[in-house]
Amino acid sequence: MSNKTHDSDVTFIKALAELLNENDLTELQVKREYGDHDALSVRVSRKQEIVSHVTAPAPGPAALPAPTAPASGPVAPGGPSGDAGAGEDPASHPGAVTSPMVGTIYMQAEPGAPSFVSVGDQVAEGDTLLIVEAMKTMNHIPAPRGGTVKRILVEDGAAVEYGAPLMIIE
Amino acid sequence: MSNKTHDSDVTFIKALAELLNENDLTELQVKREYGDHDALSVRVSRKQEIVSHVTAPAPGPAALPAPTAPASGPVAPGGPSGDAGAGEDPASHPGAVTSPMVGTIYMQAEPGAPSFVSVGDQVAEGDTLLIVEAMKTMNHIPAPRGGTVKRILVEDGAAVEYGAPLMIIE
Amino acid sequence: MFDKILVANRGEIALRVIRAAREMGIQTVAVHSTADADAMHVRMADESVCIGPPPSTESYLSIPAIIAACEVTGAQAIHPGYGFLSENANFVQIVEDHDLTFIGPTAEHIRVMGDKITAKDTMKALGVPCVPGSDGGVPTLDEARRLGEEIGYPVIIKATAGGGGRGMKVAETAADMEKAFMTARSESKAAFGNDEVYIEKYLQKPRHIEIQVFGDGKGRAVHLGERDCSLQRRHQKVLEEAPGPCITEEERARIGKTCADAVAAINYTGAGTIEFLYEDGEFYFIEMNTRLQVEHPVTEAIFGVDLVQEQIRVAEGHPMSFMQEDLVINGHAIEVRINAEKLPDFAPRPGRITQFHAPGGLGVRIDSALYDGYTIPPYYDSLIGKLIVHGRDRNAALTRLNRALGELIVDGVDTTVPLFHALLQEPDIQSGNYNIHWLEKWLATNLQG
Amino acid sequence: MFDKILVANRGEIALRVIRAAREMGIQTVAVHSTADADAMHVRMADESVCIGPPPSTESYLSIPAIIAACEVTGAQAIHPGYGFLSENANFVQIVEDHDLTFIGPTAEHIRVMGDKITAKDTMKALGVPCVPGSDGGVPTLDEARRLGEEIGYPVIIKATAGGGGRGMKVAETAADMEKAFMTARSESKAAFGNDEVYIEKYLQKPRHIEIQVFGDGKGRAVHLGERDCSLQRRHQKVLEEAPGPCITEEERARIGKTCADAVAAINYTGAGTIEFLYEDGEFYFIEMNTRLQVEHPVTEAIFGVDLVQEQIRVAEGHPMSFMQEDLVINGHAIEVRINAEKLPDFAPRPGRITQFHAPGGLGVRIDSALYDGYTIPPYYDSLIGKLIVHGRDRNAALTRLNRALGELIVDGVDTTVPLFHALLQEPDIQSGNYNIHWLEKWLATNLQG
Repeated sequence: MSNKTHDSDVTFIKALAELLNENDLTELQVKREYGDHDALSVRVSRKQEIVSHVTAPAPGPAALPAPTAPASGPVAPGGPSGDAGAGEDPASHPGAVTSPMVGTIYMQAEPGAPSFVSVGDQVAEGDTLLIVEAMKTMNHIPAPRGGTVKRILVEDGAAVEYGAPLMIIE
Repeated sequence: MSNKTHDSDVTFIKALAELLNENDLTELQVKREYGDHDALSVRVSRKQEIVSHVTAPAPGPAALPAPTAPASGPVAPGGPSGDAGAGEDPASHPGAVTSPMVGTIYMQAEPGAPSFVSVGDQVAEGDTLLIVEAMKTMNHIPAPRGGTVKRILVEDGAAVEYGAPLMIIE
Repeated sequence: MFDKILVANRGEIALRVIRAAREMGIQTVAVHSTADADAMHVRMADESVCIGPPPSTESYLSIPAIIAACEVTGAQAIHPGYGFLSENANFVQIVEDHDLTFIGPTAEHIRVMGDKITAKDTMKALGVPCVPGSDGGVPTLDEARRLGEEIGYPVIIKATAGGGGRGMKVAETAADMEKAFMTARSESKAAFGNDEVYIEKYLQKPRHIEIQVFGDGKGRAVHLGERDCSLQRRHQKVLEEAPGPCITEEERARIGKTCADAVAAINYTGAGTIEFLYEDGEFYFIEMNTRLQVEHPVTEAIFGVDLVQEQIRVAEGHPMSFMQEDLVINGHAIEVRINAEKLPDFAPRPGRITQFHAPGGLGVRIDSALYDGYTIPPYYDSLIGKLIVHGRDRNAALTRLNRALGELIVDGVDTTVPLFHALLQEPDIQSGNYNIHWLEKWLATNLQG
Repeated sequence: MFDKILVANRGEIALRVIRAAREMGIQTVAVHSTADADAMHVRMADESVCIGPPPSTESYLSIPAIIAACEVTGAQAIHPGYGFLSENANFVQIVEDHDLTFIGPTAEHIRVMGDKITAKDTMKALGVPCVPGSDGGVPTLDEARRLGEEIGYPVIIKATAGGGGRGMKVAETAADMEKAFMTARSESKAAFGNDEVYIEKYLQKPRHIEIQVFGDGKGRAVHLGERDCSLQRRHQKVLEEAPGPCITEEERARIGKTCADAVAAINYTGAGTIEFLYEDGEFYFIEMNTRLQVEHPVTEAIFGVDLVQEQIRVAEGHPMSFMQEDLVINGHAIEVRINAEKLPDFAPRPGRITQFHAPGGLGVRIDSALYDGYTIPPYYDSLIGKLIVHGRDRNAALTRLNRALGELIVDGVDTTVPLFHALLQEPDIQSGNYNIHWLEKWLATNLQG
């Protein structure tokens, strides 16, 4: 009986999903505290397909059992909520660079080294933007085109899904 | 395994129901012969609530398992198909007299006697139109108002449901 | 063998009977009111007959309409489900008089068990334990004291003419008897103009335990163990389980045999339930239900039987398909009743179901007449579905219930599902430590409007 | 005890595993391709990770993506379901190298059973019956005749270098041997430039009978009887049942013990299936599947066990929860595979499900990832649901299947449901009289485009 809060969360999230559907919202973000060890963080979005702490019911059947976020644990796939939760979907931005794999983000070549890039930097096509580590392998993610780093959507050490927006370069 | 034909009938009727829904038909009547002892008679209607050999899926979910008609047996509730199957719903006719109970129709007081009324007859309010027999009790059905018998929708010996249209008097 | 049966009911239980009949190759006739023209039982049956307008009294309770529906469709037998006409002896008599078969016990059995006093006397004579008491008025304090010792304290003193709690006093110990007896008498006198009182054993925290019995009408009968239905709100069961979390194998065997022998002795036919209050290892007869119960699926789950098919089989004159020794308990089952009601006051919520999605997977059974787009009419009771789970033991059943409730979707109306989510979090529910007062107390504390 | 497991699969089997884990209080991580962002397994899991684009090779078959998904979510173990990476020894090795637990057998067991020849040699050495034959080339007619007598006619003579039916001849009796042997040799020579042939027993109308085994990885193992999966189209099973309609209790006990002993001897871990051809009371080993089978629910139904929870339990290092003597067959179960395919040519039909309504009631289980409005993507296999029925005997299961199929609604795409309606009308299906060729023949006669 360990997932006691799970089901009431389902009800709660379901209500949110309905709210969303009724109001044609794009996104809805909620945090709730249950007690000492239990917290719920939910983000419900309408069109966004990837990078979500919780995969929310999509347009169709808004009321299907929505999964809840883990009460605790490692950073789940997705950009830090501060960056990605602002109601627009960075993945659909024309300048977005998305992650080609699941893994963990490293912003620099080794601990203590400077970041590969910072906001405002000019980059050329092929320059390393960051590393996605998967299965102990360091995958250098190159700039797909030259331009200016407008936004960085992930933090060092964060986990990303396939397709997660990493940076916006214009 | 005696209801073998039942399920393929369900599929068949389901297809009809979809046809009906897609085409916004009011009614659809089909007869099918399966072999020596098996015949299917189906009537699918859109708005009619009562008197149907088969209760068809109503507007909502057209595809729910629709019951099939019995392969054989006594006359099922509903007017004779010749009268009632003409694409309009006699029950909704302003001059319709409907059955106040489930039972069997008798058009005359006793075998060999003349019918209480015939098409074209003038009737006064309270005149007996026919008898509905239920539980060995003969229930005289009076004319709710005076007028001319325009149509007789049931036959002697037929079974009727509650609400089945019996006659049209105008 | 029946070719065609008529189901004189609606909702999930009509569906239940239609399913059983279809699996036996028997044609089914659904009857319905005008409010139920689109109901699932009408859609699922082979034939349907509209028998009247929405009020039950003019449709599902109308004996002439139902008999006439049999006559016009040629149905040979009637399954009454539960509620409506299922325990109406007069109806059963009329059914028999029309040469139709009632799928259930005889009119006489229904009549006997339908009268509380006759039922109790009959059961007592058959050796079924009843609440011990004075069997009539207790005229003197001395007699009251003697009875108190004989029955064992605590006892309750009640006005013979009484009701509603007036003239009712509990004596916890022998020392309380004088005051309790005198107060009860004077209150009775004041309230009812009659100071006669009687005395019964006072049960403080009983559980509702009921024994499923089944007879062939020819002197053979079996029991199928117990169900614990103690979780009730205003005498309505909300969650039932089998086996009972507090019943030992020895208790089950003992009370089960008593019940089976009792119904065998009266040649009882078909399914019946003998309801008891249970406290401190003792059973006290309340009443017998001479029909299928709403909660019969938990018994079906743990014994692997189909009680409705068995009812039909016995009504056809066949012997029962199981003997007592065939009936072995396998695992644990729990049923929750899903009502279209809004918490916290359980107000009925008829309306349109915009989405219905049943939970699936291992050990999950749904009995429901819902479908996408169905409109629950306001005329009938609010039970819209039953979720039954079966697991290897009670804990497995509880975790499965939790899982299945999480998958269930009933959108468009409020339901009692949130109540079960909440109950599953209660240590008393998890441990099975509850009695007939538990839920009312819990609701008062946890679900204030 | 695992806190969190990752389910490296999709569809109904991912749901199956999530349900089992949830009931054990274990958190679940779903992985999915971009095509499955709205899939039921993603919705049902506690967490989800998008691991790649639609093609399986870049998502569900991508070992790095799945390992990385474990790393970022902290999942301690991986359940592979069936298909995809479930029998990939290399994957299992990598999982173990990353200090994660693979919920299934060891890489070594998968490797051994994944190679047909090694598997056969291993099984033979463990006493599992295989198709008797020459174990290599047969150089002379005399030797062929001797083998024919030893094996028993009919026998088949096949080109060692062969394939595709060329160089293959059946000798029905000893009198046919000379001609068959010589013809096979000359055809082999002509087709493959090599006239070496080998000889095997020729099975004419075998059934596909598979034995479910389960081991604890420490030398204890049990069997859970057989499943008859003879109804196949192009080597794809379409309907499975347990127990097998033609298998006697003695045969079950004998072959079951042989299989359980064999997997115990190799310290096999978790669920496995040993597949046989069966003819005239004899079993002939085909292959071993070192994973959960699609059709495992029929075994769960008749034994009252949860094979997925058992897999997880054993992977956690716990002993099995049942011993051989606990495993008693109760009734009969049948599964039908519902595919999004259009008859008569079984063409895949991905698309949007406009309505999904699952059958309910006693003895019915649905394992399906469908829901109203779900769109079946075109990238994966066409299995969209399994309907499993359980009844007291085979006939009860068949009538229940008929009833449940009539209640099932899957609207929006074509499915294989009409096939099952039709099959249930066949006397051979009703009597259980079919073999591995039956369905193909029936389809050729009854379902011509």
